[in-house]
Amino acid sequence: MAGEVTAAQLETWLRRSADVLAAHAEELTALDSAIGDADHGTNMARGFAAVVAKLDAAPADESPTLQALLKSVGMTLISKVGGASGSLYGTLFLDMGKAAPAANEVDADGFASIVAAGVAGIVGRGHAELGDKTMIDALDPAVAALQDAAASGAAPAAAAAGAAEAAAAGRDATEPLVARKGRASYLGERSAGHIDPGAASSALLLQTLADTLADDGGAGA
Amino acid sequence: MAGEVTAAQLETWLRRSADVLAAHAEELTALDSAIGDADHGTNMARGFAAVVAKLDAAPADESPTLQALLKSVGMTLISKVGGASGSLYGTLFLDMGKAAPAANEVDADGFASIVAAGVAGIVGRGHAELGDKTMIDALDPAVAALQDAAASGAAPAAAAAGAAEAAAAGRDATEPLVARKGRASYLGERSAGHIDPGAASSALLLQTLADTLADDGGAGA
Amino acid sequence: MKKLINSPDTVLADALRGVAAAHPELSVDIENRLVVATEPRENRVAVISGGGTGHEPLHSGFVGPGMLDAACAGEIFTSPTPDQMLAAATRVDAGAGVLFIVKNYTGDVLNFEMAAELAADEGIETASVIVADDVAVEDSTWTAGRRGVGTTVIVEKIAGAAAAEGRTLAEVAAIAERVSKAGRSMGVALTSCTVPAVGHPSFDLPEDEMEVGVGIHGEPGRRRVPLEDARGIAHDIVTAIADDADFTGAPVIALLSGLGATPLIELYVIYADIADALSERGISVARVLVGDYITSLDMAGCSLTLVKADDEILRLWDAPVRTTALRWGL
Amino acid sequence: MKKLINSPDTVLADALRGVAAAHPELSVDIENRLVVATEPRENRVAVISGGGTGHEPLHSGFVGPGMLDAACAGEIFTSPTPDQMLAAATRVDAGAGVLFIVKNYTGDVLNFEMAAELAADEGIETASVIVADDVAVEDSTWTAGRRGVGTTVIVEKIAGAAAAEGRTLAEVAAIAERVSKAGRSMGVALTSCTVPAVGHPSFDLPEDEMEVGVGIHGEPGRRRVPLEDARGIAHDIVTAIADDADFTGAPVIALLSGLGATPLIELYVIYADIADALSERGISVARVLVGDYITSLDMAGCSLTLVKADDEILRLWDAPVRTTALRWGL
Ligand SMILES: Nc1ncnc2c1ncn2[C@@H]1O[C@H](COP(=O)(O)OP(=O)(O)O)[C@@H](O)[C@H]1O
Ligand SMILES: Nc1ncnc2c1ncn2[C@@H]1O[C@H](COP(=O)(O)OP(=O)(O)O)[C@@H](O)[C@H]1O
Ligand SMILES: [Mg+2]
Ligand SMILES: [Mg+2]
Ligand SMILES: [Mg+2]
Ligand SMILES: [Mg+2]
Repeated sequence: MAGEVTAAQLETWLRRSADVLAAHAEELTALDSAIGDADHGTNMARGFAAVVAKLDAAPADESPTLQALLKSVGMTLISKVGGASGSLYGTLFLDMGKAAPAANEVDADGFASIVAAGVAGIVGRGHAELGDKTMIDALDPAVAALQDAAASGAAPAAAAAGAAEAAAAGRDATEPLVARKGRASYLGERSAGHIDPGAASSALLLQTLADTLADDGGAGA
Repeated sequence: MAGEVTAAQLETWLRRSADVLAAHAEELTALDSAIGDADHGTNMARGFAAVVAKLDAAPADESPTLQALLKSVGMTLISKVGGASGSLYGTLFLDMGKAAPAANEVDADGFASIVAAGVAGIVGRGHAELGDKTMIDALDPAVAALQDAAASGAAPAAAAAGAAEAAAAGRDATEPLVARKGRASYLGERSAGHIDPGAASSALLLQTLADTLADDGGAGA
Repeated sequence: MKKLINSPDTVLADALRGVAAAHPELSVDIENRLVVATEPRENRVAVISGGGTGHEPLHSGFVGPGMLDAACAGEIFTSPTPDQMLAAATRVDAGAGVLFIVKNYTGDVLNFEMAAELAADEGIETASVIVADDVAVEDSTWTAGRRGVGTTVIVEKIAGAAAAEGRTLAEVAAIAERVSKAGRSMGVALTSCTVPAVGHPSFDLPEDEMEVGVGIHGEPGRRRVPLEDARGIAHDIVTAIADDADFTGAPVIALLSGLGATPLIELYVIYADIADALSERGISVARVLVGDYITSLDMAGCSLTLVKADDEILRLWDAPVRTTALRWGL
Repeated sequence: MKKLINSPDTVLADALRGVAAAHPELSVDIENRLVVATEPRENRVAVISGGGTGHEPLHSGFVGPGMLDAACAGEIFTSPTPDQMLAAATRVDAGAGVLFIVKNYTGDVLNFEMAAELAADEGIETASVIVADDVAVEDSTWTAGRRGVGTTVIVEKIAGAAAAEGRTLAEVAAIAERVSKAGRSMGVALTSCTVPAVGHPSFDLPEDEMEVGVGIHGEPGRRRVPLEDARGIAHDIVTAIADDADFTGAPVIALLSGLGATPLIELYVIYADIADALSERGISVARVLVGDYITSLDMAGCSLTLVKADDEILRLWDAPVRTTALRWGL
């Protein structure tokens, strides 16, 4: 079982993410104040609170498939977040859901493919490339780390830890960049010198995933 | 000649008043901020600047009669000051003009009557009584002082000095009063504890008159 | 002080130039500081108002067919002068006389009084209606009475409509008087205004306090209290107004005005609570305006005006109007 | 932070309740955060816009006959979501299709894109026009392009008028596109706005500085410079706009909007200088709006929009419109 990612783990991840995003909302909004419109933290906290509300409302006895869970999260984010991040994170989860099996668990390799499909969905919508100073700068290296780890036979927890590290590095790397996508791009050169808020929220999500799988993996190992 | 008030002296008075009011504009406006609408200083300075402009524009060789001078000042104040003080000070000078002779000078007694007529004009328009916390609280005692001094044979300069003192006392006496006329009356009890701006400008006008006649009286005595 | 101006001395003249440039359908007399409607009046009563500048769109924004024939602009927060009013009356009198709509401030009252005397000398018949609707001020015959505020807008609309119908001066004055008497207002300030010539706020209002019953020139109101939420403020205002006069049993015209620096979204937020408070009291609103109609330079806050109407007043309210700030049916 | 609100979380819902209470002629869907016109559409094209809240009267103030059929309101400064847009499209589509008017922000663009896909799934034909008129932003195909600001108001009016004439979706989209391309805007902030959920100003602007080219969400602009007088600011804005596109040789529609906390009198003061600057450059203004049309919460400052028009655009501009913020001929 240590080699699988389960729907229950992802649900825990989503609930913990809601707490983490709420705790970091001010910080994310402050980043968005500098080069955007001061709403990213509020947007993410609102969206994930809605995800938790929907999870709470679901019948406790039925556990959803990965596919159903991820799609439902995507729909919720799309209809509750708004802004660029709403459609992009919404697409992330929707497209993860489309790539996920109608099953309760998936192995590390399969999980990496699911995340890769979701991130590809973001790129398909937003057309951002690595270095454009967006969430892609955190997500793209995270996907690569997940895939590499899975290919070398790592367990999901270890793979997620590596992905979280890669995402954090990608987030930090956005600081000197001049934004070429999203609201920050309107600033031109003035966007340099600030971390991208979407990259920061992506790094938080991945760190929370790593923490969740580590706790669970630790317990179940 | 020490016993007469001349049109030339009044012209000097008006010019000096313009300077005095400009110098005290901020102070008068601050008084009006407390219990009114923060414009009394600006209003008076603007009005007397217009009076000076009109005096400057008059042909230098013709010296106007007291009547013509005072009426012209009244008209200028009415059309340039606005607000309560514009119509009231305008009426003061208009009615002084109506009471003044078509001559270049008048004795202390006559001058007192002229001022009394002007102040009566203010009362006729504004219906303020002594103690209502208005310019009347400065002007009414000043008229009484002028009339008393003239009756006891004082020279205009001395009479004006007494009137200025009476006006200053009247101004100070407005501080504890609750306003019953003008904009300050809207405050009810909250108008107490502040000097009335119109009483303050009246006291300045009378002090400037006293100063003008003293200088001139001193020089000519 | 941060303002879009050139100099405190030229605010009024510059603003009038701007009105002239933006609205070719109006005639702006910069010399006399008048904004005049250009439509022919053909022997009907003319309606004039005026007052200190700083309350825009009041009064110049209400000049045009169906409302004012002319507005006289005073300096900032300072009533205009009789010669301006006379110039306006001379321009717009079509032989049927002129109604002056006057907010109850000593300066305005005295200057319009003088103007009426001057107009009489020139053979122009005038009548005046004085608006004194601010419930924040305790009413008393021993003082100058109440301040005139938001009801003025509604009096101007109704008087203009009555004049457009061809009523006589006495009739127009009578209905204007009726509307004036039927109106009550109160305002709340969250911040002070800053008079350009003064350069700093007229009063200090700490970050956690508000002034209930503020005047439109920044005059202190009923009391200084801790800042409340929209629902609390709505309750305060509605209570003050509805305790002062009975607004039940007849259709009411409601006017919620920003004070100059309040965004429209906040006005709608508080209007939701005002509507609740009114309906709790059984007051039924037939017509509503929400926006900036009578302001106090850059003050943040709002004022509410209620006018108890009837079928005739509503009909005149609904009559066509074409001004820069109020327009329908034309 | 001093605002007429109940809580930062309820601003949007409360404001929509207020719109519903004040304007019974509009249908307000609080659940989907929509303001919808109630007039029958009878097989004509429907026009929808939407965006983050905080720019009022944009967009909800422009809903009504002759302009928008529906406005979708997002959270403050946050684009609305595809499901709202779909709900709006479903409500107002009369079989002739729906035009989406979208300001060029990634969030708005992506969400309207998704909505168009969802609408297609439901058999509703849509077209979109994107407004990207802010000259403060350097144009580049490598980035998200320019921000969409004041031209949106004019696109909404013209598109609404074209739809009212019974034109096809392709035709309505084409003229909306033409107007969008013909418009340029720039704004100047004297103070920052404060987002309710944030509670403090979005940026620091010292007492003696201004932000030239500010965005309507408080985004930094071209440069931070010492505060200028109205004439200087007018010159800066007109120069930036007129250097970006040629506005001579055709009638121009000019829109001078306050940013939310700027009193009308200041707008007229600077409009006088703008009019001078325009006529110096040989730009001839055929139609003008001065007031609050596209705002940024409680920001002080203004933005100017110019649209190069022609007889057809002017005719559609003059066509009757009845919304809460723009009304004539009805
Ligand atoms: N085209 C894009 N592709 C990928 N990510 C994007 C794109 N545009 C914006 N983003 C991300 O969205 C974040 C902003 O999200 P948010 O503030 O919630 O939305 P908005 O910009 O609409 O206010 C940015 O920090 C960036 O990471
Ligand atoms: N009815 C009145 N009679 C006499 N003086 C009055 C009356 N009303 C107001 N005043 C005087 O006018 C002064 C205010 O003048 P000013 O500030 O220039 O006009 P406004 O009140 O119109 O702004 C008050 O301080 C008071 O002395
Ligand atoms: Mg943002
Ligand atoms: Mg005053
Ligand atoms: Mg005054
Ligand atoms: Mg946003």
